[in-house]
Amino acid sequence: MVKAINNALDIKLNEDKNIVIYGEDVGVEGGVFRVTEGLQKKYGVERVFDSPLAESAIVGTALGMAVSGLRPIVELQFEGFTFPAFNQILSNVARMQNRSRGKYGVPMVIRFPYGGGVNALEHHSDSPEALFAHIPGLKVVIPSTPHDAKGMMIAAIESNDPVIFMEPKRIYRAIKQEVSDEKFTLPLGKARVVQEGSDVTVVAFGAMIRECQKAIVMAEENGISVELIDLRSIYPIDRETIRDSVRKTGRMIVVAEAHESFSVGSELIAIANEEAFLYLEAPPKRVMGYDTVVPLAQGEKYYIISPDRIFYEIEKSVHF
Amino acid sequence: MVKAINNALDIKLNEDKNIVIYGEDVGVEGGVFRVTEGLQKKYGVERVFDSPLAESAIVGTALGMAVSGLRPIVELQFEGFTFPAFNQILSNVARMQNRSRGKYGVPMVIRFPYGGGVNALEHHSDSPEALFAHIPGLKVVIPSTPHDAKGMMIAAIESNDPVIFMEPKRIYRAIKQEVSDEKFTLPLGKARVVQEGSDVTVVAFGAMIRECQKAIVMAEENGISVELIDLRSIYPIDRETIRDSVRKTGRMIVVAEAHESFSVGSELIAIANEEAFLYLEAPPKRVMGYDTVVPLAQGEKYYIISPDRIFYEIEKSVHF
Amino acid sequence: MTQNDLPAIFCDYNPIEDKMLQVIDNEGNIINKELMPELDDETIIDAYKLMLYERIADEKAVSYQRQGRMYTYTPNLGQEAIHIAAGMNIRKVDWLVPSFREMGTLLAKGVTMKDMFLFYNGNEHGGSFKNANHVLPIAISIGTQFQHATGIGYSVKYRKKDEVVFTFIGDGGTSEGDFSEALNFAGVWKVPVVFTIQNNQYAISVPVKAQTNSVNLAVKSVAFGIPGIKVDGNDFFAMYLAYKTASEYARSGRGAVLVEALTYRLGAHTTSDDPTKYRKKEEEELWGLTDPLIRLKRYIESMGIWNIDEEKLTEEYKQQIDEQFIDAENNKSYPLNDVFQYMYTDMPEELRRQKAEYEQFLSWKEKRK
Amino acid sequence: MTQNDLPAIFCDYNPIEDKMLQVIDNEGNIINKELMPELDDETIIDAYKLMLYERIADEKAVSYQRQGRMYTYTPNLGQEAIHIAAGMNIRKVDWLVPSFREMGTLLAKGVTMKDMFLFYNGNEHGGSFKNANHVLPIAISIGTQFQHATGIGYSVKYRKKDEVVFTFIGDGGTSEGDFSEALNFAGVWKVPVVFTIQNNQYAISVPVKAQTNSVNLAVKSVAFGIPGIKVDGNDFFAMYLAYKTASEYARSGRGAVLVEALTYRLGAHTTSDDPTKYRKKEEEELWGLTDPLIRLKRYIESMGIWNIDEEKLTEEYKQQIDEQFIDAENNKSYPLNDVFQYMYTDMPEELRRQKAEYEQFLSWKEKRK
Ligand SMILES: Cc1ncc(C[n+]2csc(CCOP(=O)(O)OP(=O)(O)O)c2C)c(N)n1
Ligand SMILES: Cc1ncc(C[n+]2csc(CCOP(=O)(O)OP(=O)(O)O)c2C)c(N)n1
Ligand SMILES: [Mg+2]
Ligand SMILES: [Mg+2]
Repeated sequence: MVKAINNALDIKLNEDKNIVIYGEDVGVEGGVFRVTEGLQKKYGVERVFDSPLAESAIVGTALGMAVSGLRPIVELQFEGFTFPAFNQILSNVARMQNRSRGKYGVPMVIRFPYGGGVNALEHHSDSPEALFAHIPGLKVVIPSTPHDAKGMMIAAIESNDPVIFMEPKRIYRAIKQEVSDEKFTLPLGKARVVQEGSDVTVVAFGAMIRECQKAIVMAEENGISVELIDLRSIYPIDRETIRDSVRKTGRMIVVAEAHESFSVGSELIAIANEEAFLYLEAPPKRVMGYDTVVPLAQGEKYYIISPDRIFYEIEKSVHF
Repeated sequence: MVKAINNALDIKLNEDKNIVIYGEDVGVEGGVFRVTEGLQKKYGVERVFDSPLAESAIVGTALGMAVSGLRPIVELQFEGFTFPAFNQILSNVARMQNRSRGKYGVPMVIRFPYGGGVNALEHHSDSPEALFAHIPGLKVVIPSTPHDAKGMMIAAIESNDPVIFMEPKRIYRAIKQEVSDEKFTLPLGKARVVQEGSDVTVVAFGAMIRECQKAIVMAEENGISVELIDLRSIYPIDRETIRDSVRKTGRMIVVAEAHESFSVGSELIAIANEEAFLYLEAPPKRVMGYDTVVPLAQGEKYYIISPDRIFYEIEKSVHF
Repeated sequence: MTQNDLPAIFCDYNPIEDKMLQVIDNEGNIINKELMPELDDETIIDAYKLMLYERIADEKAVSYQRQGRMYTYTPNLGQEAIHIAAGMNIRKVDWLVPSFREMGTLLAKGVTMKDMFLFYNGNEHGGSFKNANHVLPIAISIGTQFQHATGIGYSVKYRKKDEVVFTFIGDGGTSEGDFSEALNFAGVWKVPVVFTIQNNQYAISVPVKAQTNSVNLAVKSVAFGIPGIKVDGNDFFAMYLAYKTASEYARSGRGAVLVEALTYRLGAHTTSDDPTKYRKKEEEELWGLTDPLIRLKRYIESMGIWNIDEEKLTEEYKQQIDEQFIDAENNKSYPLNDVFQYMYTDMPEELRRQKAEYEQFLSWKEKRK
Repeated sequence: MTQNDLPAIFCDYNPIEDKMLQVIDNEGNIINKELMPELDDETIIDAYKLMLYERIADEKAVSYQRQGRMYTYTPNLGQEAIHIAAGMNIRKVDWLVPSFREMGTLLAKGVTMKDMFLFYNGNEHGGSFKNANHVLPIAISIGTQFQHATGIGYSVKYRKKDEVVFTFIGDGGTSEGDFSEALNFAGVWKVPVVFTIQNNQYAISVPVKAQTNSVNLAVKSVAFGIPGIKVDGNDFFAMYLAYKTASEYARSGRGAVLVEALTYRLGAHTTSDDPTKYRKKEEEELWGLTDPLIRLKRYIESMGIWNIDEEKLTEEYKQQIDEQFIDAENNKSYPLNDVFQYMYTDMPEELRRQKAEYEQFLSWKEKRK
């Protein structure tokens, strides 16, 4: 996935002089995960550069660039370090277009790695997508494969609205997939039906897709047919795909790493109710993180959602 | 409500030397809404004082005070200005106790006015409760009456966990109620059944309680019996009260000012499903703000939830 | 120019020594002849007229608000010299990234009073400043605008444009982390931005002494390696000189500048504020003696070039402003669509659905009548 | 003492003039005799031993990590003089609000290597530093800790305690808004806090030149009205003097102090970092010449008081550290309850429910086997 994103950035940098990339360590170093590796060399220090260590200013200055003709792409080093920039994101990035009644668009991408399962220190394992998705004016997207990462990143850069692009660091290098070198885009706001099924709908995104796929193998061995949806876009959320699937299966399980309360899981259950109430045969269920800090490495096993946990919930739902 | 909160602060300041109050304009001026009026005069500038204009430091220094024996109460001037402090709240206030394995408690209250309907400029009409409620380690509470405000504030100050205390500014002075001068507390985490009913459960909080009550009058005129729950605590959320009510009525409507996606409404629908799935007779429904910035005064009429809108949804639910 | 390529005033008025740039005194007498900007009489008189216009517009706004015809408003009274001096140095191509207390500069950039009134009347269309080129909407979240200005500066430099960015903040705003971060980035990036601190002595009720322990606010520039200067903000000529020098410096590619304009908010913080709660009448009166309009008028009179019928002009201005206000007041159309329209460049399904739901409610309501 | 009650070194080494406090040179020769702190030979030798211990513990930690026996670790190599000098000036009652690169000071406050290893082994019980009085856990969100320190300072002052707060940040951290806000509050509140910037030249890969345009980092104190001083951070005696003076200043009620300790991170940023990506070997070698241990050892030798069998001591230390590591490594118990237990003082129903659900899953899993 790292390569796919790097390739997407490369394609767009090459295509559009107004694109600049910056953030902590993205220049010389190419990012702590090497997502921007080689880009400074190729496009120069004015277009790909290291910023001082201040997330609010990284985002705040990017807004200034975006309203004055550039299309900045900024990296925040980890999800846990997006919060110093939270005010700029919520108060200005998300709102400038509305505030200026369309006079100033905000074509910018804020990208950062997120999620657990990498034995990290605190603030390096969180999944804050719900916090961003609740902010009106943002698009919030999360790829689950290298292919999607590339197509969605190019779409995000080409979007005239600000996009929060969250990268599941756990699968940065875990999923091998041939991705075309050509330019292509995927529409933001559209979920993907990863696999069709009839008994239960599983909705997930990011690193959880792979875990769900493992669970589905177990389910199939037990004669359960699962429809797997990769949400891809947290906001706007693809109601239609959820609706169609839940109306078909009558059951829904949401798998996500974040704290379950006030989460994407909550939202999806609300949507299932609003869109498919009469079709529901079992209560939609969240298989998500606790309302606790993500534990450090030794305790993370309890927090991380394993395929058998997902299978357990699938089975419970089907036998409700 | 302003008076009731002032009285709660007064009682606690008088009782406990370790309590200090600060924030922008809370000292000499007594706060832009006069919630801390007279307290500096009574308790001195070392205990009630104006801080420089920097929300992150207001909260960050309060954390330092809290871990070293004080019990700070800080005011952030409006909900829209809580976000510069978001990182301190999420990364430290909410986590210090867990991070230090209980060595350092964080007994502090962060209070601020929130909500719309006051013809204000931007950033002065928002309802960000879901953002705080999604953060593990915080308690998030909202009173809807002067009586509750007093009892909840005293409980919040006495809590050994950090409390986000959100004050519905629209009803700061709108609801007249005799409140005892004595000290009393209300347990945080408990909802209140404002009125019992059998056809539909309406869950609301803050300034929306009053609007719901008006809607209920309309419903009653139409022969609909409504159970009204004042959530009071957003986190922890009172599942039990929701469950009991929804199991009884089979219907739920959530009324809240915030953007509906990824909101308290979503969470309550998830809870209704998890706790009362087999009892549901109509899809639980959110009557909430749009996923848009709260419009300025001229457009706010479209955004604000009116009693007839609530009644309309009550009727729809009952006739589902 | 000095050794470091720094314009002389930045050396002569080094904020570390807490010096303040002044050209005329309270009586309008020149006290620093060699610093007097070369302005012809007409321009000086025009400056006075602009300041007068701002003052009248401001008074009018306060009175409309008192009449209940407008919502909360932030008065500019006493800070006009800063705004007009900036306005006279800001070009059409230059950028203005405002805070919420620089009406005269907004006007100079082509913002209309009508739009301002519409904004304070609760309509975003006023706040978009659509008629004004390179002006951002008012920033309410204090400090954030400084970062936007730095970013625009980068963009100007990157695109090799001859544009300067002007931005403003209050004394209170200097305590926000965003202020420091913005100046730090500006220092590293060497962007063409003129940062102004309007030190009007108060952040709502909090005096600047309770805001920071630094000797003055201009000195904060030292922390970020950019030149800073403290200027008498009620002295039009000093402000003019500061802005002329600062914007030339910025245009020449040498980087950003921090200007502290020492002034006093003679009015209330906003129309909901009551300054008697936190400051003494004597203090207000003392500062009243430094009133920028009076000072400039005295200067003009002492030069024998005063040719204005101020009473008549005042009436004219009042009428013009009234017209714009009425225009704004009559513009009360706020279609439902305006709530949804501008959130995204293409409206997502979620918003369409929410809007449609509301329309269903409206038609139910209509039917019930 | 000078006029302003400022200790002389703060005047003599005014950061505005970019001066740096030094006592010995790279060869261990005294270059500023009058500044040499009055320390008896034993104390000086102890200081060396502490620095040696830190260095060995640090090397050990890096090697455990390389062996896959520990997760990410942040090396201290080259910065020991700062840590030990601070450690020798911090008292039991004083507070330590650490960043993530001051191992020697943590040890001085009573934190055990075992706990540190446990922490880097992925267990919060290590990070709580439960055996150490008045030490906060490591702050990872950069800049936030400075605000905590200021708050503790207020609390100390409010409760009229004789306690000083020591806190640390890196050169990169000075760009965060929280840094500036914290110093600004400290200036206004005049709190007893000794703020240290460990300027080790890099923030991961970003050199300090790309971090700020200010002449040095100590000068940032000017923006907040607190005294600042730049010190040779690899000169134990200079650091000792700086901390002694700063903590006395703070204790005397005169307020906070900012110390910039100029040093160099000889190792990697963390064990996942590869410095060859962004810096030259020659640069590392040049800085290697200023190695604080070598300098102090040369001084001690030149004074003819060297009495250490360094090889033997090294072996001893290694063994001690190994023992602590093994202790930590064996402590792999992490009950499920630890995830939930410490979030609130009384566990809310929501957490009980979530825990119970997981336990149900576990028993299902057990049964399936
Ligand atoms: C981030 C933020 N915090 C708080 C406020 C509320 N507020 C509005 S104006 C003001 C005082 C501003 O003082 P100053 O910066 O001196 O500007 P002035 O009003 O004097 O022009 C405050 C606290 C805000 N708008 N933004
Ligand atoms: C708010 C925040 N942003 C980003 C990071 C990621 N990060 C960890 S260390 C580091 C560099 C710190 O450099 P410096 O302050 O010089 O300290 P040093 O590591 O050199 O001791 C960064 C960017 C962080 N921990 N916190
Ligand atoms: Mg002010
Ligand atoms: Mg560093």
